[in-house]
Amino acid sequence: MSITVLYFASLRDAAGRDSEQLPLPASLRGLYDELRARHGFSLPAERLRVAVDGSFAAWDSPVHEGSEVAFIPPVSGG
Amino acid sequence: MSITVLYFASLRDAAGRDSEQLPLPASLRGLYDELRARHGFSLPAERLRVAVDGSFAAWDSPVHEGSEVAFIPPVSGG
Amino acid sequence: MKRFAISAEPFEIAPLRQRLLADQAGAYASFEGWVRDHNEGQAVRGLFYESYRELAEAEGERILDEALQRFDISAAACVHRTGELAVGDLAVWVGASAAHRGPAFEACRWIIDEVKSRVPIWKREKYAEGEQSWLHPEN
Amino acid sequence: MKRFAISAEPFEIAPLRQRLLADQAGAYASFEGWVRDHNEGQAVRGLFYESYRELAEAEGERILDEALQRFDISAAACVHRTGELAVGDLAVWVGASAAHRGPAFEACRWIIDEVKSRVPIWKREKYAEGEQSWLHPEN
Repeated sequence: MSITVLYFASLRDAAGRDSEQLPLPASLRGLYDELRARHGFSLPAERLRVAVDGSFAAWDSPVHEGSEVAFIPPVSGG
Repeated sequence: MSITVLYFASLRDAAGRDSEQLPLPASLRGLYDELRARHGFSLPAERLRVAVDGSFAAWDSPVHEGSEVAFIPPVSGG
Repeated sequence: MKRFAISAEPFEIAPLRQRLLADQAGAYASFEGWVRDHNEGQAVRGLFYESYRELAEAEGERILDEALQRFDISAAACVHRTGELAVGDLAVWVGASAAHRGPAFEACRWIIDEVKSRVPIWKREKYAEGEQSWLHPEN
Repeated sequence: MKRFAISAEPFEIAPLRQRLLADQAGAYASFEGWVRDHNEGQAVRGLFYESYRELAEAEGERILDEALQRFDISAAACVHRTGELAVGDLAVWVGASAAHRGPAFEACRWIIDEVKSRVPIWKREKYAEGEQSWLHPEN
């Protein structure tokens, strides 16, 4: 039972990787808080959006076996 | 004692010429009203601007010997 | 180098845009007016632009000077065609560069609005039915 | 044909603009973002854009769909670079065509604003002093 988490920008630098496989979490919010503690992410969850399987999702969306989860730091394109 | 009057757009079509030499008029407004009657211009002076020697001018500007006067119909560039 | 020009021939945008590029400019807004196939419900075959060139160029430069005063932009330019134009032809181009996008957009919009209301250029439309008419807008 | 694209390589504007030309369109507004030599007081040597490509392209298409609903325009498109860019390089282009200039300008401005706030693309600036930093704006 696992999911893939993708990291971008400052989260990738802090995590030292593009992605990792993790056990299926109880919630997206709990997952982020755990990863923030583990990797030392400076951004609180309030400043991020979350995407599941290539679409933006609500923080209380369910996570399924095999899902691809990405935490989206504030964007700076343009 | 003469001036040159330039005609553009619908005024040129109505006058049937680009320009003409005319005696020095007493005023720009009087000149336009006279030309309007002669050439059948449909536009009243209130809808025109006037230029003297290549610059926009007030309707009560003096006209001098040799001046180039143009009556400017509402513009439609762009 | 003049920033406002009347062109009796088709013109290329690329070199005009190139002159607005600058290392301090991060934003470039441009506007192009093309000949449409209709106006106010009538089918249009093409049009003819006439200008009072001397006055048009002087007034165009004045508009660009004013834009540089009013907006926080690096540079701006405008070229307007005269002569016979077919549907799809480029009639007017405006470009403005700035450090930030707000002033670039605002200046570009302001310049085309001023050009359309102040510069002595007149449009005669040729309708599909064969008639022609000069446009002398109210207001 | 996709209307929003992420490009890992430099791209040409001319063919993108060409696709927006249409006989019923009389107005074309465009925006280009170039890499500036400074940001918030710091000298910038260049920058690196990273995207979450799948999500960025989906969100970009959504923005263009919304623009076509919100504004009376004929067509709109946007391309955003990723990868290493030097000062003066083109980072993003937006174009919108319409019958009239108001909607063309408004849609173009709205699209670039939405792209900057919603599309998952991140900028890392390289400063003249040799440091780098990711920009995660507070908005």
